[in-house]
Amino acid sequence: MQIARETLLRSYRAMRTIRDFEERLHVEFATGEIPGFVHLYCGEEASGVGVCANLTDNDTISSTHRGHGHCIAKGVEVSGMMAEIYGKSTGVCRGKGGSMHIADLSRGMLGANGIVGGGPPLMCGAALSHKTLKDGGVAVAFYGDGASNEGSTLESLNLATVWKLPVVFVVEDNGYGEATGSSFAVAGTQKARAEGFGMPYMECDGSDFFAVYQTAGEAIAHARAGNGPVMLHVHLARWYGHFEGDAMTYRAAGEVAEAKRDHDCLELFRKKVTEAGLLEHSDLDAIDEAVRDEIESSVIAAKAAPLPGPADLLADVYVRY
Amino acid sequence: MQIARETLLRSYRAMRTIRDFEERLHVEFATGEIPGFVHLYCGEEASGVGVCANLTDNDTISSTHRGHGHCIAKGVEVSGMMAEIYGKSTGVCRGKGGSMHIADLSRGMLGANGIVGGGPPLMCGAALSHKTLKDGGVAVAFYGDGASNEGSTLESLNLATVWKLPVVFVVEDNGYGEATGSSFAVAGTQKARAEGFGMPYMECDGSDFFAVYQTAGEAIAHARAGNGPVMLHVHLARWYGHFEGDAMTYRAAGEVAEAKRDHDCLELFRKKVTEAGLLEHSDLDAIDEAVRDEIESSVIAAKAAPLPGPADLLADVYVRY
Amino acid sequence: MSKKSFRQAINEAMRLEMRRDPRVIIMGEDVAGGQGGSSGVVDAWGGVLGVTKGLYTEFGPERVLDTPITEASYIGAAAGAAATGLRPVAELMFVDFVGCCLDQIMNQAAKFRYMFGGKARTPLVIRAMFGAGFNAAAQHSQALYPLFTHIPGLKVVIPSSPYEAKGLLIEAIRDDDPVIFLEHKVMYDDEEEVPDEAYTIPFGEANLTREGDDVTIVAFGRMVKLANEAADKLERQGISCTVIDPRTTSPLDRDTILDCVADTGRLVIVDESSPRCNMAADISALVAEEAFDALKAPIRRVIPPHTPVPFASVLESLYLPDAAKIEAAVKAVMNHKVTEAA
Amino acid sequence: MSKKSFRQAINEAMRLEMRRDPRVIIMGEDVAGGQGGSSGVVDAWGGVLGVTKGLYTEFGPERVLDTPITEASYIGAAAGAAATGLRPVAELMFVDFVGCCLDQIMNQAAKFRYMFGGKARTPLVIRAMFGAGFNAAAQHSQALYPLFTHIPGLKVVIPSSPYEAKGLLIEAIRDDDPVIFLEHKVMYDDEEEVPDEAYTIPFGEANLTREGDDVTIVAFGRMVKLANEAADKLERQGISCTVIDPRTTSPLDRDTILDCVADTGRLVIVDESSPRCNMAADISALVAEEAFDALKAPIRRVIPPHTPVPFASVLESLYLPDAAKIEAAVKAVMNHKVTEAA
Ligand SMILES: Cc1ncc(C[n+]2csc(CCOP(=O)(O)OP(=O)(O)O)c2C)c(N)n1
Ligand SMILES: Cc1ncc(C[n+]2csc(CCOP(=O)(O)OP(=O)(O)O)c2C)c(N)n1
Ligand SMILES: [Mg+2]
Ligand SMILES: [Mg+2]
Repeated sequence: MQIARETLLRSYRAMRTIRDFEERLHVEFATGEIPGFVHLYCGEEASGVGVCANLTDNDTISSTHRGHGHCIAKGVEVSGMMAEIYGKSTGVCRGKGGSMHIADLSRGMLGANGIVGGGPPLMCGAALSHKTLKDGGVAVAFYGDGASNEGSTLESLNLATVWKLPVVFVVEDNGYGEATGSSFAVAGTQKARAEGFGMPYMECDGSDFFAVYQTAGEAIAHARAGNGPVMLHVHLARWYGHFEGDAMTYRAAGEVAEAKRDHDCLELFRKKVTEAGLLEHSDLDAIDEAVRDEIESSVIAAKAAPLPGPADLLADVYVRY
Repeated sequence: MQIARETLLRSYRAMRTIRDFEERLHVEFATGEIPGFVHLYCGEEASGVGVCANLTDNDTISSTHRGHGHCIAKGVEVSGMMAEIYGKSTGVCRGKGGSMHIADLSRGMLGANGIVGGGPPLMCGAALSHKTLKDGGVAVAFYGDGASNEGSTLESLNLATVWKLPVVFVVEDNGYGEATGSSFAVAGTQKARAEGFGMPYMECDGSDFFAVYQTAGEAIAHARAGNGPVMLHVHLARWYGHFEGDAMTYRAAGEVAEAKRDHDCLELFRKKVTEAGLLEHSDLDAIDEAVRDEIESSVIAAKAAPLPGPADLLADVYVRY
Repeated sequence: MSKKSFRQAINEAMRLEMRRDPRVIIMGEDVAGGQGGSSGVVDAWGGVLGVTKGLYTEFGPERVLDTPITEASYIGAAAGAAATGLRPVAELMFVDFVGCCLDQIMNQAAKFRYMFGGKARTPLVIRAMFGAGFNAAAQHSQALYPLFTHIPGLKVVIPSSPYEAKGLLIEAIRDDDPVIFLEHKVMYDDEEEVPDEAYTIPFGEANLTREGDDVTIVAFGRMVKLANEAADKLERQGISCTVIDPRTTSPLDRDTILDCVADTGRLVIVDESSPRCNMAADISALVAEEAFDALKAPIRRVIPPHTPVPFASVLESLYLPDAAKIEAAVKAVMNHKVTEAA
Repeated sequence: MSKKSFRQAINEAMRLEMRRDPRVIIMGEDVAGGQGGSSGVVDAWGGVLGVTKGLYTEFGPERVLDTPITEASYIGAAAGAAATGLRPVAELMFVDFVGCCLDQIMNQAAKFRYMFGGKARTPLVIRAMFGAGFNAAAQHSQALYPLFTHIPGLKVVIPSSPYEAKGLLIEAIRDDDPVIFLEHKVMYDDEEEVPDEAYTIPFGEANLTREGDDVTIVAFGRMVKLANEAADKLERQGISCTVIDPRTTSPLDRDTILDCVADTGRLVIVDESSPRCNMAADISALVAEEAFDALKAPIRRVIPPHTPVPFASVLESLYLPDAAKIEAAVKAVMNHKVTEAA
């Protein structure tokens, strides 16, 4: 597989940004200053980034409650995201959406989503737009193993095939929906479900950026070429609780430790690219440092930013009313 | 296959009753005296009867908008059904439900249902009751090819496996959901969907009572024995329009004629049992005549029956309010 | 200008807008019909009651999309398409089916703009038929507009005649917010003069279908006609009524209602939706708060009982508001004597 | 008797009823938690906010059922189980998720009895948390009880304290009709004295949390406490209020509300649900029709604006009713001068 140096650098930077963004949120959340629910994507970075490295702003994605990673991977601006999570008027949603509703339509990011299974129908629609407007775009619905059981998701698999839509369904399978294991909640297999709805199935290791990048590339190319939808099943581990504050007693002691030790997508990426001589350690170190600074200043700016005001409460319910 | 003479007689009678009931409705509807929507089950009799011949009043079924056949197959009283369809106070639902809501819980019949996909979740619940109360019962959800795409149906396939419920999902596949062919609307296959949700799949020819009876018998025995859910895919043809008044321009001229000529479950049944010497023509003729009388008197009684009164309007919203 | 049925008026609104704007598409179960059928006839139905008939023939499969029976996914798809450049008109068939797709309407389409800080537009129309009077029983006869009216982010339209339907639907299709467009199923064959060309009727501007001095009647959809029938009879008995058709429940033309009540001092509201938390309550509360001093009598509501819609014709008639019940309510407010010092 | 939190009171109600009646089961997403997890720990969560904690340990997997994330199928299963012999208490987690399963509630469970001519019983309880104040944003902060109240066939309960919660939930579980039981998510840690044994509080009987002469305040759930805070302050200013907690919106204790308004002549309604077609409107309409002559002032509603619930704390506070807004509304009705002859 040939990957442009530019793509490698950008993808590493995106993964590192997600990691630092999330780990910083983990720390900041504990101080009590961040309101609401926060679900961390940490450990799953290579999935969002590997998929989105095959997309442009002309393509559309939908995300989930665990949306920060997809937003960053799709190019949403980090300081606006951080400010949003702090509920500030400088946030991408002016403080009205929060962690679960970050969106940026100019980037083709149709929102994190607080409703499990909310995104797949929307991506059928985005794909229909791309198809009808003939703009060459594809739509990607990210959703979890838990969401793979929702009726809205399953209906969408059928609809996408019936309408032959350019959409890729990315099942990010981290083995849990909240505190419930997918071995309990998900009957049958994702593969058989894809067949059940007449679409090709692909799968890959979600800690390996290159595997995701390549497999997603094939899936997206298939959809983009007008051959209809594809299901891409990505195997992952989440490193933190379902949401911040979850003690994770349902997981074995070593599970997360092992994921961190053996399946850290950033470590694996670094190892691969340096061993293959594609990038130098110093390239990556420079990114690490730049990202550290970016996150630091996004937090400082978010904390200092102004709160929304009374006019914001009533604004933007409708375009016109 | 061994079938008791009693079962044969009862099953033929049930199929004949459905046929006559429906064809009479077809005639009566045209006079304008029957209010509301009427969906005929004509042509599909062997499915409902073949399945229900394996059930007792202790088992539970749910039906669809096309519910008359399932009701009769499950033992709901015909004159009460006819009166219900005429909106009379002697109807099984006192004239408050009509064709789409005939139910009789004392027979384990949890209702026709005006909502496509309404029944499968309910049958997960009925199966849960049977399992929890350990009464040996099973639940059967009848639904169409069109309903096989509804999220509620698909979710139920998953839930039934996860909870290992004694439920059989009977997909009555007549090739159409309203005016839309299943070749357009149903992506993939029912078989692969069953696999997608980890349950055994069986199929049979729905015009052959014996095939249905036997296959459903295996499916129901599997569920009853505590082995979890089964999907039973029954291939059928409907003989009339989606509802009364449908001109069926979407169907080829000969489609229904062929179904009537080659796949009439009553004719096929008669041929089989008489050729095998299991029943005499005279046995069947006697049933035909008895049913003719029963339907005739049910219509006469329904027409003559009193209308519901003002007190009925307010009664029975709640057990207590 | 020619006589057109409610059905034709709605069909024409879609047709004209589809001609005008290639981004307008329609979708729904059997909006064409016949896909995958053995005869090869497409546009076999044009909607379950024939409202979209002929659109497939004119605009083809790219713009008239039949769907599987999967309301959550296709209504959600309409929302997603609306947020990404199309202007879908999705048909939900019976509004009662909203139970299968409420999330995509309530939590997705309606909230995008606000949650995303004003950065989304969702020009989506959801058409559905509603109402009792068709012997369609409890699951196919509900009104349900209070549910939609309750949800911020939605607009809710209830046309009361063919003329109104055409103008309001064109307005809905050109509107940049999600609009729920509710067609009373008993009205499809109603006819009146309707212009052939496109015209719009703005949202939030009530139609004063008649003006009078004694009592203000507010009614929705099919009830507007019944209110006017009652008003005709009352007129002959010397009671003069204003009849307001708000046209849209959200936005609501508060000013017209308040002004009329200020004039007449008496209010009767006719609403065929279930009685609790419905539009009759909504308007009554508005008036009891904002026009209290003008009121000379209690506000009367002509509403159904708190029961599902019954099947039998005789019960359905008892269930529904009708001209006689409206007449009685108007007389009651006219005859009201203050029994206690206010 | 001992101090118990709202969470504990609810937990205890389920526990006692499960001990009393083997047909009572509970189900929902992570009501136990830990199924299929790698640690083998079950009852890892006991509900997303710990409300069902410990029930799995006592009653085991046959009576405490974790579900996949499939609201339509498990809420429908609860309805089906209720109609066939069990008495399920299903947890919907956030009431906002009703969009994924409304059909099974509205068209199935609520309508069985009527559609089937009185031959079904559906002793189903659906528990869900509701309300704003948790920074949970637009999709996790709605109140939505007007939707349920609108639907004939459902009963709707909104407990306002731990004591109320326990008695009302036991009543709900013993009730033979489908009951929607709504818990305000901000109240789970509220504490008060709650008896250890089982007791019931009947539906449709409002609780007069205080009695006064000048103004009647009707409030629901968490708003009852805020109404009493406002009343405390007003008391010191010489304004004496009655505060009514209806406890159930369906059935509604109309008589108590009408009686109190007959006494005070003034009414303020506090409702945190979206303002259109909500409970404030419902009660206002009831009073404007049935107790009109007693009214000395407009009926004021303390309600949120017609917007989704915003995320930022500062906006959420502006959005919600609070004691100060209630106080202002009471003063406004006290100060009302008739400006026009009635
Ligand atoms: C319709 C709906 N049901 C339930 C929830 C509560 N909930 C939020 S996240 C979640 C688990 C989702 O699991 P999965 O799809 O595997 O995503 P993951 O959290 O593992 O990324 C649940 C049940 C919700 N937000 N929406
Ligand atoms: C939720 C819902 N959507 C749509 C409808 C309208 N409708 C009634 S029957 C039907 C077709 C059902 O097809 P299928 O399941 O194959 O059953 P069949 O009519 O062939 O027996 C449709 C779309 C409905 N009643 N409920
Ligand atoms: Mg997961
Ligand atoms: Mg079919």
